[in-house]
Parts: sequence; structure tokens; C-alpha cells
Amino acid sequence: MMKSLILETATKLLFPLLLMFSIFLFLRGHNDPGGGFIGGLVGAAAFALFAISSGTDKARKLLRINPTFMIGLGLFFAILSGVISVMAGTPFLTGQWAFPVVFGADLSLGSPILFDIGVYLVVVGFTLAVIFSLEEEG
Amino acid sequence: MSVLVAVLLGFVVAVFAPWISRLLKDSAGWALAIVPAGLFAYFASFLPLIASGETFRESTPWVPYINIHFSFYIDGLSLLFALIISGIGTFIVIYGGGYLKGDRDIARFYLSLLMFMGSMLGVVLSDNLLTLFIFWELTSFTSYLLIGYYHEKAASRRAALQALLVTGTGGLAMLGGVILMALAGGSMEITELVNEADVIREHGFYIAILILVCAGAFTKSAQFPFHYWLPAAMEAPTPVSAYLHSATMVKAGVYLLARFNPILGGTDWWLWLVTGFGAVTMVVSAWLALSFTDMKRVLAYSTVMALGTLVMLIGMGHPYAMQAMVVFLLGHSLYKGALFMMAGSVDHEAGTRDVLLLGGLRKVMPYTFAFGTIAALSMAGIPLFLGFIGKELVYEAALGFSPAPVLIIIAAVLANIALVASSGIVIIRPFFGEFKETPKHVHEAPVSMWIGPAVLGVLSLVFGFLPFLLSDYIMVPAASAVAGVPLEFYLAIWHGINLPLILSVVTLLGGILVYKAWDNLRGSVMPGYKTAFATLPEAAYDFSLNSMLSVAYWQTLLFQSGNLRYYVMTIVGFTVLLVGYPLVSKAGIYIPVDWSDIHFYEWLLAGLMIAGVLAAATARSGLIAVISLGVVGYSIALIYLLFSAPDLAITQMLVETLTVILVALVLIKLPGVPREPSPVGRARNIVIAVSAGLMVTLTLFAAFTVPFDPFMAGYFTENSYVIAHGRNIVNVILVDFRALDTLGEITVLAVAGVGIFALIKLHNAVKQAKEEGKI
Amino acid sequence: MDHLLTLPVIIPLLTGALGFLFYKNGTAQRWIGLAGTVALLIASILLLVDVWSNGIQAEQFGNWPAPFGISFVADLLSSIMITISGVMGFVVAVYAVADIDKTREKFGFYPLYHILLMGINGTFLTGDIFNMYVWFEVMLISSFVLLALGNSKAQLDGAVKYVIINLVGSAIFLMGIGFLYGLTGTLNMAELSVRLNEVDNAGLVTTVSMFFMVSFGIKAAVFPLFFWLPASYHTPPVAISAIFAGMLTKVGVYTLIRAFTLLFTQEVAYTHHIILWISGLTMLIGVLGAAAQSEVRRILSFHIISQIGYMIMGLALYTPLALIGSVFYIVHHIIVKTNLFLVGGLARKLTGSYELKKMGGLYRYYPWLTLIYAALEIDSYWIAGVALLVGLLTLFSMTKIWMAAFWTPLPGYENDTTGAGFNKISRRDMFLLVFPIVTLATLTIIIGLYPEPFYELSLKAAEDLLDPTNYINAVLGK
Amino acid sequence: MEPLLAIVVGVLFSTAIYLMMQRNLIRIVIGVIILSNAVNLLIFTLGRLTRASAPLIPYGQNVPLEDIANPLPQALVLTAIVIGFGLFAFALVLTYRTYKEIGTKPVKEG
Repeated sequence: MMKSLILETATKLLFPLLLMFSIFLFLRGHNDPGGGFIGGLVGAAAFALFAISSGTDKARKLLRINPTFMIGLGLFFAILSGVISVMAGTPFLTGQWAFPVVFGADLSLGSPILFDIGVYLVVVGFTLAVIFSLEEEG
Repeated sequence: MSVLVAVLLGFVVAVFAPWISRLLKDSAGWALAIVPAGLFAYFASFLPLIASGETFRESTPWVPYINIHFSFYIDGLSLLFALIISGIGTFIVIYGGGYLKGDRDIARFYLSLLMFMGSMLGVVLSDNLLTLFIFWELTSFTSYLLIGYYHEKAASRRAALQALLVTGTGGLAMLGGVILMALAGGSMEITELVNEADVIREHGFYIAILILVCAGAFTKSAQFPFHYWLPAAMEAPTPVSAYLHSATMVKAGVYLLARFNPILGGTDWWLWLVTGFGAVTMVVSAWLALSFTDMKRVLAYSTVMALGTLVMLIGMGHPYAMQAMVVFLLGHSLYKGALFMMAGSVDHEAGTRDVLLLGGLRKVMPYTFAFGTIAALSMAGIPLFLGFIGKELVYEAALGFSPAPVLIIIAAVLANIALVASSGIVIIRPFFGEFKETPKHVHEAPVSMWIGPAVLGVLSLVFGFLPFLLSDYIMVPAASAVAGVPLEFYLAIWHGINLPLILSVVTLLGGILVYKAWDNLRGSVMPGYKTAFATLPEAAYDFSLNSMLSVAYWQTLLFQSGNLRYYVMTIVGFTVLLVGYPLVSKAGIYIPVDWSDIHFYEWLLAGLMIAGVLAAATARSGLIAVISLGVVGYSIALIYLLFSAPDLAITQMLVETLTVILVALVLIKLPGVPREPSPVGRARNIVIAVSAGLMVTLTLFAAFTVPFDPFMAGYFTENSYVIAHGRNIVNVILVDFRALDTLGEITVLAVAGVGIFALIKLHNAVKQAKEEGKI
Repeated sequence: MDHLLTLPVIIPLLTGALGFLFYKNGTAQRWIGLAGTVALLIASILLLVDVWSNGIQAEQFGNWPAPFGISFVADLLSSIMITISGVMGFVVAVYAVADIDKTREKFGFYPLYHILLMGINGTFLTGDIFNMYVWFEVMLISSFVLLALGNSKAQLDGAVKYVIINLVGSAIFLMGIGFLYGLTGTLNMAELSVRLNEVDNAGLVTTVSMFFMVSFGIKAAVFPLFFWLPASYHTPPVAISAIFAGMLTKVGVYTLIRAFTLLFTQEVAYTHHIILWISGLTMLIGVLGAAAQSEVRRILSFHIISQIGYMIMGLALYTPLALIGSVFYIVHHIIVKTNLFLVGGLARKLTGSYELKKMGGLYRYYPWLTLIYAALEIDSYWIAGVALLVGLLTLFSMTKIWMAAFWTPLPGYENDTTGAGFNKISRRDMFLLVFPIVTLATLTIIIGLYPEPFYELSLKAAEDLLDPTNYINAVLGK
Repeated sequence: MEPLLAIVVGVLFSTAIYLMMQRNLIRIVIGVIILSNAVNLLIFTLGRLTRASAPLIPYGQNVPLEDIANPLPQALVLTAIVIGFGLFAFALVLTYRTYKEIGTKPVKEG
């Protein structure tokens, strides 16, 4: 952890921006460059920055869940997206899609998106597990 | 009851032996003896059938795919062996019960002994080569356990290992031999191979088969120069020696040669190899017996002498030799079993078996003395004992050996002279003369320990008197089986005054003279003789074992040096060889000529990457290395971007950034990055590294000459939006077309994350636990 | 059931994911882990039965037709390997309950163990060469972590060598994949099998095949690529060594067999001849190495190397009988070798050491352990005995263990008659340690006494390997 | 462009191997990073290069209108980058731990 006022202030500004950017990158991923991995890395960067400027204790508190739990959750989502296809009677990991219109907006919801959420979570969890442990090692 | 059941009975009862032993305590030996006794009776029931010239065969499939069957064959030869094994086995079990009374491991003695007996029966009864081999090896293993019975003594362990390695080597050789034999003869069954004997003897494998099979037989039957393990194995408790080294295990080799005689015998190779080894063993070991004062060693070497005689007889190949072989075999089994038991009784009661420390025991141990004497007289070949008939036949066979009768007859007489002297040593020395004080207070051995010598000794006498009891029922069929053709002969006590009889008289007189001179011999010639023929072969064993170990250590140091960089070097070097050779010789070298489509900035980028890695490789400071690394990484990202891979470019950029951060985070905490210190090492590394790079580049050049078919890309492009509802084809491949890859990929990340966490945190946790004394 | 091919990777992945959700809760991870191995065992047996009765099975992930998506294929060899991995996974997990300490358990032993199994199973099943790389890496990373878990000095040193060498291996593998794709435009192994024969430059295909020979050879620990194995296998807790010893190198052997029967059969005279040399040297160097060792697990590790030589000898000879031998031997070896490690571990627990010098007394006080070891020794020796010298050296080093650990009295307790020198093991732990040993020993004996069904399985598996038409048709649906 | 990249891949590979044959663990880890980059670039190159547009389908279309780059190697490389990164991160931390525990002296194995 680096004690620096400038860094801390900058982080306060950057953190929400990065987080939003990460979600943006994730969401556009299916149609434009981006996706779970890229989004996840940016999201992790946000927390990593926070951890470096304000300490891992605060970062962990902000994150609320353990990185390892996040990893498990991510894997779980990815498996879930496959199990959905099995329950639909198709081979594992077959894309299942629904196109509901919510508030006038066309949404395309598919199991691959769920899969990508899993990717996102694992990437964030992984990066944070590494950064937190290395930071805490001192 | 089938033969299979009979063979397996020993194994089955063996499993229960420990319980029986615990239950019946000291009388367990008598109870367990029922097993071999019953088997003896069972095998005896075959006598009429065999006597009538018939044979018996049964077969139970085991692994029919590769022709392994439990097939058993009873003819004169196998029946003779089966009777010896079960008959003597009966008395050994009883004797063992007395000898090892109260010993804490006695249950294991019964267990191993019964298993050993089962294995021996398997060896002599098997008709299938592979089951024969399996039983053969089982005798090695069970005898290993028996020889190492006093396993807490280092000498016992050494002797057991020696026996195992020597007979194990032979066993493997034999396996090779029988497999070749099966290939040459087209069958696994010995009875069928006998019919193919001509084919096998003419076959290109013949010499190899012969040598391999003989290696198995000679090691097992302790032929010179592999004989050293047998006397060393006298570390075993005496019941074991009495059984293994008189009547059974060591005779397995003899059995094997006898069994294969109709298949492999009759050639010059066979004649000289088998007869030669046998004769040398016979003479050498007969005299070696005289260089020891330990009763068991004397008996052990005289056993080796007997084995040599038997092997020699098998090699000779003519009918007299076969006849002599079977009679000598039975005679030896009877007297040697009895004598070993006698020696054990003396040792057991007196606390020593060194003949120089013993004397005058005949009064305190009358039964042991009486029956031992009968056996010894048989061994010395005194008329009226079976041993006499055996010896006469040996002489007759030697005389009938046309290629070299004089040589063989001299050898046989010389050996038998020493045998007579040995008989004197083991009987006259301990039992006659003045009574000497011994470590233990001597009294007669219990009945369990003299019943065996009694029966075996008396049988030597009975058969000696009435040899016709034997000849029709068992000896003629047995000799016929060895010869492979029906033989006819008749055993008699008196053959008239002929050359063999004269030789016998010479032998006896010679033996007495040698016995008289024994004390002088021991002081003069014997030590040198012993060194040459007993110590040297054993030293050769030690030497070969040690050199094998040296080679092992040397190659381990060479290959498994513990230096990671040598490992990497070897692997990369091997790869370059493996890939480079076919690349140059088969695929061809292609140097591209058209470089025109490359833009100026692309050249620049390539140059930047090359400069970057070279800087990273030569940097002395960690910081420069990391920065150079970053340059390379970002340049690659640019390449990806230039060639229309935006996702890749972004990912590469992000990962590169993280990589640099991580390396920097770790570098802060570590010392610098020193280079390979020695210039020679550096030069060698450069050569390997450059050739590795060259290999990759040239393979790439070659690969570019093959036209590329992007048919998969076409499919993805067409279906990405239509079926998979995504416009970013790369992303669709990742989360849909090839989602399974991505599933694996995030699993890798997950594990890496958890692993890194554990690497750092568990360290602290373990430290803490250690401090608290939990681990 | 249609998803039998998916289960051998999904069950362990799910178990692993659940384990991570309960990270730091050792008890929960253990129960989830054990339940997972049971499920895996059942699924793998079902798969074998299915393939045995219905022939080669293929599953297209994501419902994308081959060769565009990723296919899983189960022929007999794959399903035999899957089943054996299911059995090993189960028994070693039971052993681990008593063997793995609470700290390692808390830090994710069971989930990692499952993901290792997932990687192993994925490799056995996949019909896509890049996907195989992914499974390799899954297997690798989890073996890295399992190897280093605990952070003892020896573990770390072994792990560094293991990791670096395997990373080189992975890179070479990945290069090979790149070349295959560059030559044929496909990654599907069935499709590759067809298209590789159509490449004009057969010599180039052979050249590229060498990348696979090296990378799979590293994994299989053949000469001269085996260094990582003796450097690392003796360092982690024995449950981990045991599953490594049983399964990991065999993944390399499996992939070698797969690659050089399905993909690279263009110049058999050249490629398989190289394999023959490698296998011979591997057999010999392995046992020589073992003869020089004086620590139980090191001896056993070198034996693994030697025995790998036997397995790929069958591939090198490339005849039906030889391949039958290979398949049969692989199954047999996995069962015996895993068990030997387990027995070694128990001996260590009792005597307190793996060093032969410090062990002893087991013969007198643990007769049943003696019996099992003796059976395994004879078994290993017989199988190795086919090659005379190698068999003898195997016998020598196995007997070395016997002499020291079983026959010699426990050092410091030479005159003791009560067995006081041994460590006490609770009844529960003893049961957990002995159950797997006895189970595997029973399996060994069954195979020994009644080898026919195993022989028949190997026979059919070998037939499929020598004629990949069925495999190709099952995948490409022709 | 492929031949030029082939040379770059060769140089990267050489350097990586050179670094991995050294005593210093950090150098070895740097070698690992370069190695993984070299291999990724190799796969990318073998999928053949094009300066055509990225493999994206324009909005309003079902298939791309013009030539696009081969998306498959891109996806493979992406997977390989991520896997490589995970392995590298572990190797790095392992190296670090090893340094702390035992330094650079090789442990005897024979």
C-alpha cells in the first residue's frame, strides 16, 4: 500500500469510473470488442487501485465477498449456463436465448451471457486474489 | 480331487496356518503335517496308473486368450518329484514344529513352508510353460522368506537376497527361454512341445532357448559358478535347509532339465553344456565340502555335488544315465533330508554344529545318532543302502558315456571319494570319540525331530535291500519320462563283480583315507581351494552387484543432477534434434523471397520487439528487464491491432500491464538478476537457444508453403449472428462455439488464484500452527 | 443417457466450484469432495458400460457440429482411462481424509484435487486438440498448486522444477497445435486425422509431430524428458503423490498413444522407431535410477519412469498384441503404483520416515501390510520381468524396500518385542488408510487371477486404435 | 508479413530459452513470459495475417460485407494469453516464495 494523498484522491474519482467502464466493456462484448475477460480485468484494476491507495482491508470491505468466493461463484455461473442447456434437452453449453422487451428496449438474454458473467467474476476474483495476497505479504 | 486342488491346497491351508498355529500351539506341526501326508497319499494313488505305462493330464483354462492354462501332467518324473516333495514335506512340517517350538514367528514358518510346498508341486506338475514359470518364481519368493526367516539378523537378510537375486536372474532368463520355446514350437504345453522337438532343435532360436533355460536351471540348482548362494542360505533354520536344499527347491533346476530333455536334449550343445557344468560342479563342490567344519555347510556342499551329478547325468542322455539319475535323485533326497534334520537336531540340542566342538554324542542322542548314521551310510554309498545302488549306476553311466568315459569316470570317483569323507565328518566327529562340553546341556531331541530322520533313513535301507519295490512302480516310468522313450530296466543289489563295484571299493577306501587326512588337509590345501572355488564366485557376485550400483549412481548424478538449467537444456536440445532432423531431411528448408508487402512501420515494430527481448535478456538490472519486457508486450499488442484483432490487442495490453505490475511488485522484494557467470556456459546456452529459435523459424517458413484452408472461419462468420446472436465473432467463439475452452480457461485462472493465495497465506498458517505445536 | 460424456468433467468442476464457495471451511470441502468422487466413480463406470455396449460415443458441445465446435469422444481407451481415474479418484480421496492435514484441507485440497481430476478426464475425452491443451493446463495448474500446497522447502524446490519444465512442455505443445492448424485449418482430431494425410509435405507433418512427441513425452516422463518427476513426486503429502503417480504420467502416455495412432501415422517407420528407442532407454534408465535411491517414494518414482517405457513400447511396436499389452499394462500399473505409494505412505506414518535407513519392523508387527506389499512386489517384478535386466533391477530395488522397511528391525527398537517404536494411528484413520489399500490390492488380485475381461477390454481398445475409422465416423457423423 | 513475424517468433523463442537456462529464477520467469508471447504470436501468424477488417458483423447485417480477419486464431490466442497469464502469475509467486525459503542453490536429487 502506498500512502499518497494524490493517489487516494485520484482513486476516489477513478474507482467508480473504472467500475462503470468495466461493466460497459463487459456488456458490449458480445457485439463489439470487449467481453467478460476484458471487462473483468478493468474491474479488477479498479479494486486493485483502491487496494494500493487505501489498503487491502478497506478494499476487502468494499468488495464484501472473498475473492475465492467470487471465483467459486464465477465457476458456478459458467456451469449453470451449461446446465440450462442440458435441461433444455440440448448438449452441454448450447446457447439458449430469449428476447423479452423490457421498457421498450430489446433485450437479448442468452445463456452465453450468463457464461460471460461467470468469466467476468472469475477474472475479477483471480486478479484480486493475486493482488491482495501480494499486497498483504508486505 | 483334481490335481489343481492338490496343488492349490498348500496355498489355501497356508493362509489359515497362522490361526491353526495359534490354536493348537505346539502340536500345530503334527496337525499341519496332515496336509502333505494327505497329498502324498493322493499322489501315491497314481502309482498303479503310472506303473502301467499310462500318464495323466488335466487342464483348467485360466487366461485362454494367451494360452495360459492350469494344465497338469503326471508321468513318472513328475510323480516321483511330487512324492518326494509331499513325503519329505510331511516330516519337515513335523520337524519344524519341534525345532522352532516356542519361536514367535513359527506361524510364518508354517505359512511360507506350505506355500513353498504348493509352489514346488506346481513346478513339477505344470504342463503349461507359463504356469510352470509362475510356480517356479513362487518357489524363489517363498524360499526367500524361508531363508530370511531370522530376518532380524543381517546375515540372514543378505543370504536371502543373494538367493533371490541369483535365482531371480535365472528365473527371468528361463522366462525368456520358455517364451522362445513356445514361439518356436507353437504351443505352451510341454506335452505338445515334445512332439515338436525336432522343429525346436532345428529352430534358429534353439541356442538361445538352450542357454536361457540352462541359465534358469543352473542358478536354481546351484551349478558352479552360481553355487555360492546355496551354502550361504544355510543361514536359514534347519527345517528349511533340510527341505529346500536337499529334496526340493534346488532340485527344481534338475527337474526342469529332465523335463526338457526330450525337447532340447540329444544335441551336441546340450551334451557338452549340461554334462560339462554338471561334472565340474560335482567335483568342485564335493571337495569344497571338506573345507568346512560346520555340519550344515558340509552337507550343503555335498548337496551341490549331488546336484552336479544329476545335471551331468541328464546331459549324458543315454538310458543308463537316466536310470542313474532317477535312482540317485531319490537316494539323495532321502539321505540328505535325514542328515540335515540330524544336523539341526544336534545344533538345537547342543547349541553348535561345528564338528570340531562336538564329540561323543551317540550316548546322549541315541535315536538321532542311529538314524543319522543310516542316512550317512547311504550317502557314503555303502552296499545295502539305496545310495550304493545310486552310485553304482552313476559309475555305469559314466562308463557308458562314449565321448569321454575316462574323464567322467575320474571325475565321478574323485567326487564320490570326497562324499564318503563328508559322511564321516558329519557322523564320526560329532557322535564318536570323547564327549565334549557344548554351549547347551545336551539331551535327546523330541520325537518330532527324530521321526523324520527315522523314516527317511529306514527307507534308504529298505529300498537298498529291496530295490525292485521301486523299479517297476516309479523308477522305470520316471527314467522313461526323462528319456522321452520307454525304457526297461531292473534294479538289483548285486550286479556281480564288475568295474563299477571295483570303483566303489576304490571310492570307499579313498574316502576313508581322505577322512583320516582331513585335519591335515584343512590346515594345508583347503584354504586355498576354498578361496578359489567358494570365495571368488561370491566375490564376483558382490562385484557385479556393486558395479551395477555404481553405474546406477553415476547415471543418476548425470541425468538427475538437481540443476534445473541442465534439465531445460537437455529437453530443449532433445527437441531441436527431434524436430530438426526430419525438418532438414524430410520437410525441406524454404526461405521466403517475397518481402515486399511489409510496411515500413512493420519493420520498425519487428525491430523494436527484437531489441526489446535482447535488452530483457541482457539486462543487469531488474527494472530495465521489466521495461524491455513491457516494450515487447505492447509491440505485440500493436501487431494484433494492425492485423485486425482488436479484442486480442486490448487483452494483450491489459495482461501486459498486469504482468509488468506483478513482476515489479515481486522484484522490489528480491535481490537483483545476476547473469550466468561462466562465459563457456553462456556460449553453450546461446548455441542451444539460437538453434531452438532457428528450428521454430524454419518450421514456420515450411508451414507457410502449405496452402491454408480457412473453412472453419467461414462457418463461424456465417453463424455467429444468425444462430449465436453475437456480432463480435471472436467473443462468440469464446462464449459459444468454443465455450468449453473458456470454461477450462477460467478454471485455470480460478486454480491459479487460489493457488497463489494458498502459497502466500498457508505459509503463515503453517508457521503459526508449528509454533502452537499442532503439527 | 446422453450426457455421460460431459459428466466426468462437470462433476469435478461443480465439486471444485462448490469447494471454492466454502473456502476455508475444511469440513464442508471434505464432504463435498468425497461426495463428488462417489458421483464421479458412478458416472465413469456408466460411461464404460455405455461405450462397451454401444460403441464409440461422441458429444458435440454447444450443439455445434464437428469439426466446428468442440467434440468429446469416448472410445474404449478413453472410457477405460476415465473409469480407472474414477476409481483412483475415489480411493485416494478416502485415503486423503486421514492423510491430508487440516491446514491443507482448509486451503482447498479437495477442490484442487477435483479440478485435477477434471483436467485428467477432459484430456481423456476431448476430441479437439486445442481443447486438449486447455485440459492439460487445467491439470497442470492444479498439480502445481497441489504440489506446492504446504510450502515446505522440498516442495517448493520440486515445484519450481516441475512448473518450469512443464511450462516449456506446454509451450512446445501449443506450438505444435499452431502448426497443425496452420497446415490443415482445423483442430478437431478426427478431421485432423483425415486432413493430415492430405498434406502434400508428409515430411513436414512428421516434423510437426515431433513437437507432440516432446510435449507429451515430457508429460509421460520418458527419457530424456523425465527430470521433473523424480525431482518432485516425493515432496508433497502421499495422497497427492499417489494420484500423481497413478494418473499424471499416464495422461502423457494416453496422449502419445492417441496422437501416434490417430493423427501421425504418415511415416510410422520413422516416428514409431524413435518411440522404440525412447521406450527402451526409458525402461533402463528408470530402473537404474531406482537402484541408486534409498527413499521409498524416490524408488517408486523412478519405477514409474521405467514402466512408462513398457507402456510406450507397445505403441512403438504398433501391432495389435503390443497395443493390447500397453492398454492392459496401463490399467494394471495405475492400480499397482497408486497402491504402492499409499502403502509407502502408511509405512511412513507408522515408522516416521520414508528413508530406508530409518524404517523397519513392519514384517513382524504389520503382517497384512507385509502381505500386500509382497503381492505388489511380485506383481511389479513379473510384469517388468519381460525385459530381463529391467525386471531384475526392479526386483532389486523393490526388495531393497522390503529388506529395510519390513525385515530390518526398527532402528532404535532392535530389542523391543512390543512394537512400541511405531507411531500410533487412531482407529478411524487406520480404517481410512487401509480401506483404499485393500481395495486396490483386491483389484490387483482380481486382475491377476481373472485377467480375461481386462484382456478383452484391452483387445477391443487396441483394435479401435489401430483402425481409427470408427473414431472418425463417430465424431464427424459420417 | 508472415516471414518477418516468423523471424520475430524465432528470436523471441531463442531469448526465452536462453533465459530459462539460467540460474536466476527471476530470469527464468522473464523467460516464461517471453515464451508465452512467442507461442501466441506463432499461432496468430499461422492463422495467416490480413490487414482486412476485424471479425465483427456490422449492425443491421447478418454476415460481414467485406473480408474479415480469421477469428479462430484470435480466439485461440486469447484463451492462450489468459491461461498463460494464470500460469505465469503462479510461477512468479512460486519463484518468489522459493527465493525466500531456499535462495537459488539447487537441491540435490540423486
